[in-house]
Amino acid sequence: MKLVTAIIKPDKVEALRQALTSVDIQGLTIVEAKGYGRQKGHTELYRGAEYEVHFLPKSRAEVLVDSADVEKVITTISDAVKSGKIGDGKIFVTEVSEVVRIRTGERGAEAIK
Amino acid sequence: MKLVTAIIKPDKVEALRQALTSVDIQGLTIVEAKGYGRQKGHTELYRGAEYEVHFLPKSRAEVLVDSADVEKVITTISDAVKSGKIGDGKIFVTEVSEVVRIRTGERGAEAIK
Amino acid sequence: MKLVTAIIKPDKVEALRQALTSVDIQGLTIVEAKGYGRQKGHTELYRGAEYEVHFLPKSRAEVLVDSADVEKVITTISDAVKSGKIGDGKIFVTEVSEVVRIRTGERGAEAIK
Amino acid sequence: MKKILSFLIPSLLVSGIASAEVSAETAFVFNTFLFIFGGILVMFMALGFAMLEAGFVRKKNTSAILLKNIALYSIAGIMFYLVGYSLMYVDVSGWIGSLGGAFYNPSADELALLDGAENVAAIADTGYSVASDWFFQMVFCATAISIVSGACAERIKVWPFMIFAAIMTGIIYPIYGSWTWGGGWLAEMGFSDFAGSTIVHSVGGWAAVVGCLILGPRAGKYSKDGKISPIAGANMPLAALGTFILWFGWFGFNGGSQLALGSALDAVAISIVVVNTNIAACGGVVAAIILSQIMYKKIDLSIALNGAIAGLVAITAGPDLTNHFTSMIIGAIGGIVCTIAIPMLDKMKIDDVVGAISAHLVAGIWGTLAVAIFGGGDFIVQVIGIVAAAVLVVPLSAIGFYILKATIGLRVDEETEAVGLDKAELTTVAYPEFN
Amino acid sequence: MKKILSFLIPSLLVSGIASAEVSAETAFVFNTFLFIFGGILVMFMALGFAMLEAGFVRKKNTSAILLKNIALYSIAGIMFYLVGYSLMYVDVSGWIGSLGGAFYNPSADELALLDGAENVAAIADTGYSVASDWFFQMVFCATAISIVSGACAERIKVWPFMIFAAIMTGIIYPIYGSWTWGGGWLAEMGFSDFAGSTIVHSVGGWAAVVGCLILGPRAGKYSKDGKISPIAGANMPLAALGTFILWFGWFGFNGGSQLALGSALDAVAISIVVVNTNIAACGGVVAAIILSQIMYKKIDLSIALNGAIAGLVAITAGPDLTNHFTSMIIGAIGGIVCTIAIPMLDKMKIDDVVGAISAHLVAGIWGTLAVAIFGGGDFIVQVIGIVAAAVLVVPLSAIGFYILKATIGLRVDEETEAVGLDKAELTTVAYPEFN
Amino acid sequence: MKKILSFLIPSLLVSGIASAEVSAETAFVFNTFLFIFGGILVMFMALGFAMLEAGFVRKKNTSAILLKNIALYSIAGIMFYLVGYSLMYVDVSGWIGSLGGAFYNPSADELALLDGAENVAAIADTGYSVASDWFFQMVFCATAISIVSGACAERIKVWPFMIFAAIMTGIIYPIYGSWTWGGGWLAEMGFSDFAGSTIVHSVGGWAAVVGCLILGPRAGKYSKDGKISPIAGANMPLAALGTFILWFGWFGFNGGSQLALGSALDAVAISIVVVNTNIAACGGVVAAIILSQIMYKKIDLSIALNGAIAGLVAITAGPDLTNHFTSMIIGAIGGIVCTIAIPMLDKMKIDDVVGAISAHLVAGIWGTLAVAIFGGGDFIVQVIGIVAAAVLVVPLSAIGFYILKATIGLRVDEETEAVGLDKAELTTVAYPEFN
Ligand SMILES: Nc1ncnc2c1ncn2[C@@H]1O[C@H](COP(=O)(O)OP(=O)(O)O)[C@@H](O)[C@H]1O
Ligand SMILES: Nc1ncnc2c1ncn2[C@@H]1O[C@H](COP(=O)(O)OP(=O)(O)O)[C@@H](O)[C@H]1O
Ligand SMILES: Nc1ncnc2c1ncn2[C@@H]1O[C@H](COP(=O)(O)OP(=O)(O)O)[C@@H](O)[C@H]1O
Repeated sequence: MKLVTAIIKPDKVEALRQALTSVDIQGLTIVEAKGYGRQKGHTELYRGAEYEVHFLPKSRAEVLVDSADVEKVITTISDAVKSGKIGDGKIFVTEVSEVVRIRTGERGAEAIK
Repeated sequence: MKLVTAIIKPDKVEALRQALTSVDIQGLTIVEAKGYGRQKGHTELYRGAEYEVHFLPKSRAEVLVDSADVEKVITTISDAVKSGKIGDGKIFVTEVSEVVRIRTGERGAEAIK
Repeated sequence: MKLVTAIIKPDKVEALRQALTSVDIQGLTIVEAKGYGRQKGHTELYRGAEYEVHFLPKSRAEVLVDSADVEKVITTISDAVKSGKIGDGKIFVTEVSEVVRIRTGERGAEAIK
Repeated sequence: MKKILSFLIPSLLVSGIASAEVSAETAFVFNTFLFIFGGILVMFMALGFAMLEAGFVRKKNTSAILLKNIALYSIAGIMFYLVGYSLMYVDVSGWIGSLGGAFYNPSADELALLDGAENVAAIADTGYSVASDWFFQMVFCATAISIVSGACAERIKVWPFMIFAAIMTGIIYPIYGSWTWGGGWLAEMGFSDFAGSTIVHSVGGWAAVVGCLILGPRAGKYSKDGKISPIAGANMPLAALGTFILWFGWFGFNGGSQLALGSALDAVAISIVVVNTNIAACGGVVAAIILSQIMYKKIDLSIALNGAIAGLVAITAGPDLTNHFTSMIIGAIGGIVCTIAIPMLDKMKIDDVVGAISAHLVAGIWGTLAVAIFGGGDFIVQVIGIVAAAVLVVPLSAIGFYILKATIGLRVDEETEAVGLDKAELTTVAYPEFN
Repeated sequence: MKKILSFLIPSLLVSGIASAEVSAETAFVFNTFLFIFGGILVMFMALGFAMLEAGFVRKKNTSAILLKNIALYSIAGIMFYLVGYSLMYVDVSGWIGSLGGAFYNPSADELALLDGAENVAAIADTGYSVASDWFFQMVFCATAISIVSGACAERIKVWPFMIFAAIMTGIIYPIYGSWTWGGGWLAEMGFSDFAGSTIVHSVGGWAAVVGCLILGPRAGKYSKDGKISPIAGANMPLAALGTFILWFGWFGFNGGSQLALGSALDAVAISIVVVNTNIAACGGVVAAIILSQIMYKKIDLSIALNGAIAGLVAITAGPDLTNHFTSMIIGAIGGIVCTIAIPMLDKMKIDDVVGAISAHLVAGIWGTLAVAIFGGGDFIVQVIGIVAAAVLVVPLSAIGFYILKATIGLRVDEETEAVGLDKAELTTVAYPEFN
Repeated sequence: MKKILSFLIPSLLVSGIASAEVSAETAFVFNTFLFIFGGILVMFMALGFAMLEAGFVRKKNTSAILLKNIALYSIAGIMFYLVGYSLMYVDVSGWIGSLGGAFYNPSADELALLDGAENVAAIADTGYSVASDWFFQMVFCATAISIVSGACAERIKVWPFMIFAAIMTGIIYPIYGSWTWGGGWLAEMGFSDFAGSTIVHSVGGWAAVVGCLILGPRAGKYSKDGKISPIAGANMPLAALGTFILWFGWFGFNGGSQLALGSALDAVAISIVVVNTNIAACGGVVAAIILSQIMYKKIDLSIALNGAIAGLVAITAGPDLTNHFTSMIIGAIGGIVCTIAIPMLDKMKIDDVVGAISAHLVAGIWGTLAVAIFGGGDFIVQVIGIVAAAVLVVPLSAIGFYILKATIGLRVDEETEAVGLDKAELTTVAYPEFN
C-alpha cells in the first residue's frame, strides 16, 4: 500500500474531495499547513511598513491507497487541483508497510477498502 | 525504525497518551486534522438551509518507534481508542531510514530511546 | 528522493527557513503540532487548581529532497534549531518513491529542483 | 431600598410645593438632554451593527466589514451635515427640503446666548437646542445605511460602498425623511411611524434588497442544482454582542423619539415607550427560538438574534401604544415574520449575509401596519407610506448602484472574493494569528 | 475647563434665583428619568453576563451560553410582566404579593394624562411614572437568573434552563423580593439591602449552588483520585469585556436604587453611591490581584475579573454609607473572600464555570453583613435576611430543578457533552472557522 | 414623530409659563447628574482602551494587556482618591495642590443634608455634589494612564507597570492638572484646553514616549539592517470595538467637560460640543482612510481606527468652538497627522504597539494649537502649555521608569517575551482553544 500526500491550495480541497469520490477513493485526511516552493510569498503592508510573507497557506492531503491505485490517484489529484500557475503544489508517494482499520482490526489492503 | 501514524477521534488523544506512556513509549506528535473514511460526515442546518459536512474533525498522531515495537504500539493504540463504531480511525506504518535527536545529535535507535 | 521531517520549536521556524534557503533548498511545508518526547510538559495553574500540560506546541516541518542532499539538510536543520536544551526536537527521514510537481506534471528529482 | 418609594414622596412634595410646573428653561434643558442622551445611545448602535456584521461574515472579510461600518457612520455624519439635514428638514416643500440649511450650524440666537446675550427666555421658548436635534437626526440617518452594509457584505467593493453610503445618507434617506418627519406629504396625510420602522428600517431594507439583487449572491452560496450551501458566520459572540448593543441603543432610538422630556406627560410617554420597546424585543426572541425549534428541531442562535432585532424593528413604528401586551405580540409577530422570511429569501436567491432584509424590511413593514391594526393610525395611509418608501428607494438606489457598477465596478472579482476582501482591498487581516 | 467651576456658580445663582426648589413636576421627570437611565444601564448588564460567560466556557458551548443569556433576559422580561412584578409589589401581604397587578400596565391616571386630561399635578405627586419603575425592577429580576446561567454552563440543557428561568423570574425571585423591597416582613424588620447584595445576588447565587449540585460537575473536571483538571475559558477578552460592562451597568444598578433624583439630597446621595460603587470595585480588583499573586506566584486574570464583580456585589448592600474608604475596604474584602472561595468550591466539587457563586453569593453575604458592621443596619436582622434567602431559594429551586430532571431531563448526555451543546442542541457553532 | 416638534412647543409653554428659570436646586441636580452621566461614559472608555489594546497585541500577550487595563483603572481610582484629587484641586498654590484633601470624602454640608439638615439652599448654591465632581475628575485621570499601557504593551512587566500607574495617577497627572484645571499658573495665563487634548492625552502620550524609549522595541520589530517587521494585532474586531466604545465615551469626556447642565446656556453649549466631537471623529476617519489609500494603495483598517481617535483627541481642546465645519477640519487634520506620524515613529524605532503616541500625543498637540488658530486662545500660551507638559512629564516619568528598571526590572527577559507574558507572568492564556 502507498500513502499519497499532496500539498495543495486550500481552496482546492472541495474539488479534491469530489474528484477522489468520483474515482471511488473513500478516505482522505486533511491538515492545514503553510509552505513555499517555487512560489515565494510576497510583500504586505501593515501600518505603513512593508514586510515579507514567506509562507503561503496550503492544505496537506493524505490518501492511503492500494499500490495499484497510485497512478490513478496521482492523476485524479493533479486534474482536480491543477491551474497551471505557480503554487499548484506537490504530490509525493511513500511506501506503507501496514494499515489497520481500528474499528474492526482489519489489516493491510482490507483496511483501506 | 518505523513511524506509526494514527488518525483518531480528537477526544481520544488523552487516552492515547496515557496508553503509550503506560507501555513506555516516550514520544508523540499530534496534529489537528479533518477527514473521512467509511464515516461520511452528515447534514447540518444553518439559518434554515441544510448542508452537508463532509469532513469530521480528527487528530493525527505520530509515534517514532523501534521496528521491534511496532506491533506493541499498534495494539496499544487500537485498544486505547477503539469504540467499535465507525469513525474510530486508521493506523498506518511507514519505514524510517534515519532518526536524529537534535539536541544531542544522536542517530538511529539511540535517538528514540 | 527522501522526505526529511523535523519536529521543532515553533519559534525556530523562521531560522529554519533562512538556513534552508541559504543552502539552496527551495521548498518547505510547515504544520502546527503539539507533542512531547523527553521534554515532558509541565504544571500550570488556573483559578487555583494545578494541572498538567502534557503537550507542548511544536512545528512539524517537511522537506522533500534529493537523496544526495539528505545529510546536508539534516545538518542544516540541526544547526539552525539546536539550542542544546531538551525540547529541541527530532528529525526523521523516510523514503519517497515518487514526487510530482502538479503545475507542470514533472516527476521525480525534476519535481523538486 | 425599593418599594420604600412611598416614603419618598412626601419629601418630594415638601421640596416641590412652591411651584408645581416645569419652567420653560428647565424643559429646554430636559428636552435638549434627551436628544443628546438618545443620540449617544443611537450612535452606539453603529457599533452594534459593526459587531453583528463582523460576527456574521467569514474571517477573511471581517476587517473589510469593520472598515465599512466605521466609514459609513463617518460618512453619514458628514453628508447629513453638508446636505442631508437641510434636505430633510429645512423649508420642506412637501416633496423635498431645500439646501438652505446646508453646512448646518447653531442658530444665531443660540450663538448670542453663548456670547453673553440675556436672551434666555427666547431660547427657552424654542424648546431644545438645535445642535442636539441635529445630532439626534443624524444618528438615525447612519442607521439606515448600516442595514445595507450587512446585507451586501463579503462581495461589495469598499470604495463603491462608501460612495453609495454618501448617496444614501445625503440624498435618498433625507428625501423620504422630508416626506414624513420633515413634515411633507406623508406627514400631512397622517402617516404614523413613531421612531421609524419604515422611515429608517424599511428604507435601509429596500436599499439592501436592491444591493443584494444587483450584486448577486456570494460565490458558492447557491449551486446550479438549486441547493443552498449556507456560509456560516465566523464569530457568534460578536453577533450576540452586536445584538445586545442594538437592543441597548434602541432605548434611545425609540425613547428619544418622544422628542421631549420636559413635562410629566413626556416622562410618562417615554417610560411607556421604553417598556414597550423592551417587551417587544423579548417577544421577538422567544418567538424566534420557539419557531426555529419547531422548524428545524434545534434552536438557531443566529435566528434568535435576528428575532430580537425584528421585535425591535416591529415596535418602532408604534412604541407609544399604551398596552404592553400588544407590544409583546407585535414584537413576537416581528420575530415570526423574520424567521419565516430568512429561508424564503434564500429560496429567492437573495443572499443577505446578516438577515438584514428579514429583520429590518419585513419586520419594519409589519410594524408599520401593526400601528393601524392596534389603533394608532389609518391602515390605508400606513400602506401608502410603506409603498412610497419602496417606490422612492428602489429606483434611486438602483440608479446609484448601477452607475457605480458601470463606472468603478461594484463587486470584487472572483479571485478577490476567494482570497477575501481583507487581503485584497485592505492591508489588514482581522485575525492573523488564528488559522 | 474644570476647576473654573467656581466661575460658573454665580451664573447659576442668577438664573436660579427666582425659585429655589425643584418643582413637583420637575422632580417627577427627574425621578422617572433616573429609573429609565438606571434601567437601561442594568439591562446592559445582561450583555455583561453574556460576554463574561461566553468567555469562560469552551468553544463548543459558546453559542449555547449566548442563547441562554438572550433567552433568559427575554423570559425575565415577559414573566416579570405577566406575574413577577405583581407578586413582588402589588398588595404584598407580608409573605407574598398578589396577582392583582398581573399583565402590568400604565395607571389609569397616566393614561388619562396621555389622552389629554389636565391631571398633571396629581401625576406629579405620584413621584415617578409607573412604567419606569416597572422597567427598573424588571432588569433586576433578569440579573438574578443571569447568575445561574453562568454557574451551570456547559452541561444544562437549553430548554430546561429556559423553563427554570421562567420559574425563577416569575416566582422565586419575586417572593423574596416581596419580603424585602415589596415591603414584606423582612422590610418591616429593617433588613437593609440598598441595591440587592442579597435580594438579587445571593438569591441568584443560591439557585446557582442548587443547580451545580443537582447537575454535578462537567465531565473530566474532577477525577476519582481527587485531582482537579481545570477547564480553561476559551476567550479571555470576552470575559474582560463582560466584566467591564457589568461594572459600567452597576452604576445604574446601585445609583438608580436611590429611586429618586428630584432633589439635591437625592443627587448628593447618588453621587456618593456612584463613587462608592466604583471604589469598591477598584478595591476588589486590587485585592484579587495581590492575593492571586501571593497564593499562586502569578496573577490570575480570571480571578482579577471575578474580584471586580465581587467588589461590586459586596458594596451593593450599602453603597450609601458615606465614607469612601469604608467602601474601598468592603470591596477589597469582597475580592478576597471571592478569591478564597474559588478553590474551596472546587474542593467541594461544586463546578461553577464562571465563579458566580464566589462572586455573587459569597461576596453578597459579606456585603450584607458589612452594612451592619459599618453601621448601616442591625447585625441580627441582616443575618436573618441572609438566612431567609437560603431557606426560601434552596428548596424552591431544588424542587424546580428536580421536576425538570424527572420529566424532560436536566443534563445533556455524555456524548452531547463531549461534542458540545452548540452542535447537539443548536444549529449554530460559535466559531466555525477557528479550529 | 419628529419635525412635529413644532406642535410640542406650545404645550411646553403652557406647563412652563409660571416660572421661566431653572431653580437653584434643579440646576444642582442637573449639574450633578451631568458629572455622573459624563463620568460613567468616561469610565466606559477604560473598556475601550482595554479592547483596542487587546486587539492590537498578539495572542500570547492578550491576557496580560487585559489585566493591565483593569488594574490601571482600579489603581487610578484608588490613587486619585488617596492623593491625586487633592494634589490637583485642593489649595493649589500655582505649582501644585496640597494633601489637605487626601482620602477625599463628601463635604460636611452634604453629610448634614443626608442626615436630615434643612440646608438645601446652601447645598444648591454649591452648584453640584462634590462626589460627582470627584468621580468625573477621577475617570479622566484613568484615561491618561490607559494611553501608556497600549504603547508599552507586549514587553513591560506587569508589576512595574502597575507601580508606574500608581505614580502617574497619584503624582504626575495631578501636578500638570493642578497647573491647568486646578487653577495653577497655566490656567492663570489663559491656557485653553477644554477637555484635555494636552492635559490628558499629551500627558499620557509623553509618558508613553518615555516608556517606549526606555523599554526599547519588541524583539524582532526592527532588524539591524534597518528593516521593519510589523507585528500584526491579533484581533481586529476587538480593536474596532474599542475604538467605537472610546468614541461613545468621548461624548461624556467632552460633553461633561462643560461642567454644568443646569441652564439653557449649558444645554446649548453641550449640544454644540457633542456635535463637534462627533464630526471631528468623522473627519479623522475619512481623512485617515483616504490618506492610507493614497500612501499604501490599500486601506489600512488599523489606521482608520487610529484616525477616529486622533480626530477625537484633536477636537478635545476646543469642542466649544461654534462652527461645526471647523471641527470637521480639526478632526480631519488630526487624522492626517496621526497617519503620517505612525510610519515616522517606526523610522525612529519607537515601537508603539497601538499607535497611542500618534493618536494621543501628536493629535493632542495639533488640537491644542488648533484652539488658538481658530480663535479660542492665544498661540504663545498654547505652546507654553504644550511644552510645559513635556517638560514636566518626560523627566518625571523617566525617573519613575528608571527607578523601576534599576530595582525590580522593567522589561521581561527574552525567553518570556518569546513565550508571551500570559504564560510567564499570568496563569491565564487568553485563547487556550485557538491555536
Ligand atoms: N521541496 C519541498 N519540500 C516540502 N514541501 C514543498 C517542497 N516544494 C514545495 N513544497 C510545498 O508545496 C507547496 C506548493 O509548492 P509550489 O510553490 O507550487 O512549488 P513548485 O512550483 O516548486 O512545485 C509549497 O507551498 C510547499 O508547501
Ligand atoms: N484511505 C484513507 N486515506 C487517508 N485517510 C483515511 C483513509 N481512510 C480513513 N482515513 C482517515 O481516518 C479517519 C477515520 O476513518 P473512518 O471513518 O473510521 O474509516 P474506516 O471506518 O474506513 O476506517 C477519517 O476521518 C480519515 O481522516
Ligand atoms: N518517539 C517520538 N515519536 C513521535 N514524536 C516524537 C517522538 N519523540 C519526540 N517527538 C516529537 O519531538 C518533539 C521534541 O522532542 P524532545 O522533547 O526534544 O525529545 P527528545 O529530547 O527525546 O528528542 C516532541 O514534542 C514530539 O513532538
